Amino acid sequence: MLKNSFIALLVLAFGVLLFHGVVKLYKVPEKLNRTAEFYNSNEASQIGAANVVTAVVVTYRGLYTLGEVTVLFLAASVIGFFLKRKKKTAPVDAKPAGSELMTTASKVLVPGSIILGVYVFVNGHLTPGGGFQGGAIIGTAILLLALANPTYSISKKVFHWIESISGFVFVAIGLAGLLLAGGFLDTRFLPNGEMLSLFSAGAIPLIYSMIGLKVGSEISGIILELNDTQPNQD
Amino acid sequence: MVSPYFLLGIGLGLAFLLGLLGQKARKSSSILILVALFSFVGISFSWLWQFLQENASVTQFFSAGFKPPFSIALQVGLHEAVLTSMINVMGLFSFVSLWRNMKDGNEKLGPILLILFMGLNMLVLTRDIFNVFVFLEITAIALGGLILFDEKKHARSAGFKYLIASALISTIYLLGAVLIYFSNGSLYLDDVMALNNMSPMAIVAVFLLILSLVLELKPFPANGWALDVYQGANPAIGAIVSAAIGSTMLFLLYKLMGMAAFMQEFLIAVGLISFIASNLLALVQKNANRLLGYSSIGQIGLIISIIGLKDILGDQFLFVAFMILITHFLAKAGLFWLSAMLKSDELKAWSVFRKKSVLLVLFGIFIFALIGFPPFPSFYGKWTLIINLAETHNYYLIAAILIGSFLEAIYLFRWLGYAIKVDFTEYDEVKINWEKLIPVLTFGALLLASGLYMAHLMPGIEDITLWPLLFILAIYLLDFLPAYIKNTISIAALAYFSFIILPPYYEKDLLRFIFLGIFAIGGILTLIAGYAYKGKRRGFYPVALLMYAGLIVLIQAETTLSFFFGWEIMTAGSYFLIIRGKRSMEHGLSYMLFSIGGAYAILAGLGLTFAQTHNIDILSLASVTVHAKLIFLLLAVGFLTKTAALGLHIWLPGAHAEAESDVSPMVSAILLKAGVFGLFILMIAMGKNPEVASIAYILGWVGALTALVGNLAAAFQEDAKRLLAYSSIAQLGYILFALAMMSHLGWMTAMVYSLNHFMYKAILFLTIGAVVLRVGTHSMYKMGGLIQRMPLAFIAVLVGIIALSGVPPLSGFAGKWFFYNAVLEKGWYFQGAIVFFSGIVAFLYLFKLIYSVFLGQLKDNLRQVKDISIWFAIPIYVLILGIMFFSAKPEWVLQPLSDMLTQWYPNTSLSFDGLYINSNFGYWSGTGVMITIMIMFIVLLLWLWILSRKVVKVKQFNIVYSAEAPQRPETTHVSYNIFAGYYKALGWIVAPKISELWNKISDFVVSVAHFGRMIYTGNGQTYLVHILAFIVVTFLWFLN
Amino acid sequence: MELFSIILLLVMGVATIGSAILALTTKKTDVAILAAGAISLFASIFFLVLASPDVAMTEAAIGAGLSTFLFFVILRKTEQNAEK
Amino acid sequence: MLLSIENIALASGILLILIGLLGALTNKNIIRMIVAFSIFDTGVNILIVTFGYMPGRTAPIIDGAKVTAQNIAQVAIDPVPQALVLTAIVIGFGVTALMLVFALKMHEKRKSLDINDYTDLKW
Repeated sequence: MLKNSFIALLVLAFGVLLFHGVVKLYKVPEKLNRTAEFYNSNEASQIGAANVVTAVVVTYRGLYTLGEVTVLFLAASVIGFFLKRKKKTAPVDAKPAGSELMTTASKVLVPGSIILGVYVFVNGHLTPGGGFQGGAIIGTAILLLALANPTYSISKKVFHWIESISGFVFVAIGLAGLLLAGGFLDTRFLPNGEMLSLFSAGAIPLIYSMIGLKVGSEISGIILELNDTQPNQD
Repeated sequence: MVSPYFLLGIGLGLAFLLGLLGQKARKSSSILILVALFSFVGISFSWLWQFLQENASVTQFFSAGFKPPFSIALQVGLHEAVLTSMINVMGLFSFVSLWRNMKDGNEKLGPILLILFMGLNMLVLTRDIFNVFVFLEITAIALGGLILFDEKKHARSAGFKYLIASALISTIYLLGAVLIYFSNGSLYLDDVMALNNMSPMAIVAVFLLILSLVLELKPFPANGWALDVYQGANPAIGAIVSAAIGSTMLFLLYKLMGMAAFMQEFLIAVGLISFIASNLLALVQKNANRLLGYSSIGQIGLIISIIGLKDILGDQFLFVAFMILITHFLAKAGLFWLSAMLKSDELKAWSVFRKKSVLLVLFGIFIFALIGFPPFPSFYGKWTLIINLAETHNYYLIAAILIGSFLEAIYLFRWLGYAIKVDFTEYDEVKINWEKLIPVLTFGALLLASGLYMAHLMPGIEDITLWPLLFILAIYLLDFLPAYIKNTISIAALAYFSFIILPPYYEKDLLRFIFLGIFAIGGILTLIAGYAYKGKRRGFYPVALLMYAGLIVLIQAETTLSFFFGWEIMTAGSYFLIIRGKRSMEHGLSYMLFSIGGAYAILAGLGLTFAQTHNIDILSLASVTVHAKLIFLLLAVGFLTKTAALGLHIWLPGAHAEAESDVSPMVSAILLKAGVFGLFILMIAMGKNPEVASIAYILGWVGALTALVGNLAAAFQEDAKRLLAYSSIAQLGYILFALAMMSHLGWMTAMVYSLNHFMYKAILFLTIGAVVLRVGTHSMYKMGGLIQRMPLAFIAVLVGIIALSGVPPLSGFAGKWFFYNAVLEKGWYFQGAIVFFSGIVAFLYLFKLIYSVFLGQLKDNLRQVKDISIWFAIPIYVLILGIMFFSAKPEWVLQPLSDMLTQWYPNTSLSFDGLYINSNFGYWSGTGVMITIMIMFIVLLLWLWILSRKVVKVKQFNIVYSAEAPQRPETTHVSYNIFAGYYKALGWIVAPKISELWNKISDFVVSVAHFGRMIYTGNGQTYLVHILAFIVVTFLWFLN
Repeated sequence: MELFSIILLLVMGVATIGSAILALTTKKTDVAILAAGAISLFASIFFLVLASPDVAMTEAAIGAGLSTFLFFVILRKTEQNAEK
Repeated sequence: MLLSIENIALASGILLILIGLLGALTNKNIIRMIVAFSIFDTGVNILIVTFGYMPGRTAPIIDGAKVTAQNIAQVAIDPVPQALVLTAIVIGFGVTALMLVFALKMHEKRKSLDINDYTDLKW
C-alpha cells in the first residue's frame, strides 16, 4: 500500500534523523556524573538505604514516586469506574467454579504471593523492588484468587479503605518531612538506623509499605471489579 | 511564603481520602473539593500579594531537604504566582461549571479535576526537567479521564485521538529529558540554563524538549487531535484545555526556552504559521466549539511566536505576552462556558443569547477582547507588540500578525453578527443555571476590569478616556428604563461634556474645536430625534454613546496610542449602531472588516512612525523621515476606509442606507468626519515633508474619481437612503480632493465642505429617515406627491439639496467658490474638470430625490400619512438655521478658519474685507448674494402666485390610470429609472466591478480555507502521521 | 561471564525484535498481545543484564504481567460486547 | 567492539521504538495500536537504561560484600536513569490502561475497533 510505505519511510526518516545523531554522540561513560557521584557516595550516610535507586526514587526525587502513585490512582479510578458492571444486569452466579487444581493451587499460592509482595515492598530499601512491584505481586495474588474461586466474595470496601488511607498516609509522611525535617518527602524525620537492617533508611520502609498497600489494593480493586461473577457490593 | 508542597499535600491527600467517603457522600465530597480548590486560590494569591506588595524575592523550595540537582526544586516567583493564580481561579470556576456533571454517579470526576489542576500548578512551579514529564502525563491522564466522563456524542473518539497524540509527544519529551541528563548530569533547569556552551548532545536534548512542548501547544498542521477534542468534548472541558492547560504549556515553553535561545526563530515561524493558518481555516467553520478550537490554536500560536520574540521585544516582552495571554485566558474560557449553556453547537444557535441580554453583552465583550479592541488588555498587548516589532524592523512579522488578526476578526465578527441578528426561533432556549452563569460573569467582569485598569496604567492614555467608558457601562445598567429617559440622560451627558471640554479648545486648537463641535452638537441634535422612538430601545444608548466617546477621544488624543484607542472605540460603537438596522447584518460585517483592515493599516503606520521617532506624541508624525511614503500610504489607506474612498467604499451604501432613521445621520454626517479628521492630521504631517508630494497627488486623483463615481451611482438609485449614501461617498471625495491640493485654499475648501456636509447631510438623512418612518419604505417610487402631506419635510429637503448642490445663496456655494479658486491656483485642471462634471451629476440625483419623493402623484396608501415627527423636525430646523446663518454671514466662520490654516500655509491669496472675500481670481460676498437671491426669489414667488390663480385644478385619478389599479408601483412612477439614458452612456463607470473584485478575493480565501482543512481527516492515525511529519520536517530544518 | 551476557543478550535481542515483528504482522490480536508481553519479559532480562534489577522487576510485574492481563480483559470485553 | 552489551541493547531498543511506531501508525485495530504503543514505550525504556549502563559495573545496591558504602561510587552504575525508567514504566502503564478503557468505551457505542470508523469529527 502506498500510504503504508510512505508511513514506513517517514518512520525510517524519523529514526535516522533522531538516533543517528544520538548514537553518534553517545559515549559509554567512564565515570559517574556529578549527580550520580553524589548519590552513590553520600546516600549511605545521608539516607541509609542499601538500595540507592530506592533512596533516589523515594527520598531525593520522591516527587517522581508521588507522581507515579497519582498516575496509578487516576488510572485505577477511571478503569474501576468504567469497567464496573452495571448493577441491574448483574447475574449473581454466571460462571462455573474454578477447577479443582486451580482451587488447590491457589490455596498454596495466594498466601505465598501475598507474603512475597509484602516482603518485596517492605524490603524495598534493601533489595531490588519496592512498593510498585510488591503491590503488583499482591494484585496478582488476588487475581489468582479470583480465578480460582469465582464465587468467592471479598468486600471491595476493605480495599477502598486500605487504598485511601495508605495514599493519605503517604502524603502525610511527605508533609511530615516538610514540617519535621528538611523538606517535602524528606524521610529523615525518622532515624536512619543501621544500614542493611529492616528498620533503617528513615521513613522509606514506611513509605514503600504505604505505596505497596495502595498499589496492591488498587490493582486488586480493579481485578475484583473486572471479575464478572463478583456481585456488586457497594 | 507558603510552601508550594502544600498544594501537593492538599490536592493528593484529599483526592486519596475521598475514596473513604464512597458514592453516597457525593455532596460533601464535592464541597470538600471546592474547599481544596479555594485553598489553591488562596495559596497562589498569597504569593501574588507577597510579590506585588511586599517585594518578596524569588524562592525555590527543595524537596527532601537537599539542594538541586540532587533533589527537586519548586520555584515561586512573580511569574509563577501570576500563572498559578490564573490556573487556580480557572480550576475553581471549572469545578463550579461542572457542578451538575458531578451528580450522575460521576463521583470520580471531582478528584480527577482536582488532580488535574494540582498537576498544572506543579508544571508551572517545578524546575526539574523530568518532573515536568511526570506532571505532563498526570495532566494528560486526568484530562483523558475527564473527557471519558463526558456524555457528548463523539467525546470518546476525540479523547482517544488526544491520548495517542499526547503519548507520542510525551515520549519525545521523555527522550529529551533523559538526553539532558546524560549530556550534563543534571535535570535541574537552572543548571542547564547556566551552561555556557552546550554539548551537541545537550542541543539535541533541548531541541527535543522544546519540540515536544510546541507539539503540546498544537502547532499547525500537527493539531487535528486538538481540534477534535475541542469539538467533541464538553465545552466546559474545552475551557480547561484552552485556557488553563494552554496557559500552563505556554508558561512551560517560556520557562524551558531559557535553555534554547537557538530555537527562537523556530518558535516565531511555527507560531505565526499556526496563527495565520488556523484563523484562515476557521473562516469556513460552522461548529461553534470547533471554531473556538481554531481560534484558541491561533491565539496560542501568536503567543508562541511572542515567546520566540523574547530577545527582540526586550523589556516589553513580558508585558506583551501577558496582555495577550490574559485576554486569551479570560475570553476563551468565557466563550467556552457560554457554549456550554447551549444545546446546539451551530454558530447560529448563539442567537438565543439575544433573549438574555447579559449573556449577549458578555459574548460581545469576549469577541472584542479577542480581536484586540480597547479597552481590553490585548489592545495594549498588540499595540506594544507592533510598535516594538517596527522598532526592530521586523516588518514581515507585523504583516503576518496583522493578516492573522484580520482573518480572526472576520469569523469572530460574523459570529457575533449571527448572535445579534439571526432568527433564533428554531433553537432551544438557554436555561441559565447559576453554576453556569457565575463563571462567565466573573470572567467577563475580570476582563473588563483588567482592561480598564491597564488603561489607567498605560502611559499615553489620558485618564479622561476612561470616564466615558464607565459612564457607558452605567447607561447599560439603566437599559431597563424607557427610551425617553435614557435619551435625556444621553443628551445631558453630551451637553455637559461639550460645556466642560469644548470651550477651551476655541483658543487652544480651532481645528479640534470644529471637529469636536461637529461631534458634540451633531450628537445632541441627532439624539433629539431619538425621542420619536417609543419603548425601551434596548442597547441603543450604550453603543451610540460608545461611538461618541470614541470620536471625542480621537479628537482629543495627544498621543498616537490614544488616537488609535479612540479610533477603535468609535469603530466598535458605530458597528453596533449600524447592525441595529433590519437588513444591515452583512453591511455591518463588511463595515467592520474594512474598518479593522483600515485600523491595522493605521496601526502599522503608527508603529513604523514610532520606530524612528521613539515618541508617541501625535505631532511626531511630522518628523518621519525613513519609509515616509509607506507610512503615509498606510495611514491614508486607514483613514480612507472610514471616508469610503473609491475602492474602499463598498461597505458604505448598505451600512448607511439600512441603518435606523436617526442612525443614518449619525454615521453619515458625523462619523465620516472622523476619517476627515484623520486625513487632516495626516496631511498636516505630510505637508512638512516634500518627499511625499506624490502621495498627495495620488490622493487627489482618488478623491476626484470617488466624487465622480459616487455621484453617478447616486443618480441611478431608487432607494432614497442609498442615494444619500452614495452622495456622501462623493462628498467625501470632494473633501479628499481638496485636502490633497495641500494649499490654503484647498484646505479652506475641505473645511467648508466638512462643515456643510455635516449640516446638509444631517438634514437630508434626518428628513428622509423621518419620511421613511412614516411611509414604511426606502423606495422612492413607492412615494411621490408627499409635498401635500409633508410640507415640513419638503422644505427641509429643498434647503438641503440647494445647499448640497452648491448654488447660491446657500452655503454650498461657498464650498464651490473656494473649490474653483483652489483648483485654478493649484493647476489641477483635469482632475478639477472631473470633479466639476460630477458636480453636475449631483443635480441629477438631487432632482430625482425631491421629485420622486415630494412631487408627482400621491400614492393611494399614503393619502392619510402625517408629516414628519416633531422630534425629527426640531433638529432638522435647527440645522437649517445653521445653514442659513452660515450662508448669510459666511465670513464669521471663514475668517477664523482662514487664520487657523495660515499656521500651515502662511502665504495665501485669500483676504477678508468686510462683507467681501477676495482671492486672486475674484471676490464674493455671502451676505450680498443672499440678499440678491432672496429678492429675486420673492419677486418670482409673487409672480407665480399671480399666475397660479388662473390654473385649473385636475383630480389625480383623471390622468394617472383609468380603471386599473397599479400592480407594480415602479411602473407608474414617472421618475422610476428616470436616468436610464444616462445609465446606458455612463453606467460602466459605476458597474460594481469593485464589489466583484472584493467578492473574488473573499471567494478565493474561502476556497483556500476549504481546501486547507481537508488535512484534518478525522482519523487519529493520520493525526499521528502529521505529528511525525512535523517532527521530521523540523529536524530537517535544524540540520541545515 | 561477559561473553555469556553478550550471547544471552543477542538471543534476547533477536527474540525481542522477532516478537515485535510478530506483534505487528499477526492477524490475531491476542497473539499480538502475547507478543507484547513477551517483549516486556525479554526487556526485563535486558534490564537485569544492564545492572538494573529494580527496573527489571517493575517491567516484569507491570509491563509483562499487569499490562498483558489488562489487554486480555479489554479484548474479552469487546468480544462479549460484539456478541450481544 | 560492535557486539558489546550496550550496542546490542541500543540496537534492540531503537528497533523496538521504530517497529512500535510503525505499528501505531499502520495498524487499523485500536487495541493493536495500543499494543504497538506499549512496544514503543518498552523500546524507549531499554534505550534509557542502556544509556545509563557502564560496562563492568553492578547495580547500585549495597550488599555489604561486593558493594559497600565505601566503594559504591567506583563499582556501581548511575541510579538516576533507573529511577527515571521506573517512573516511566508505571506512567506508561497508566496511559496504556486509560487508552484501553477508551477503546472499550468506543467499542461499546459503535461495535467497531477500526480507527477508520471514528472520523465523525473532522475539518
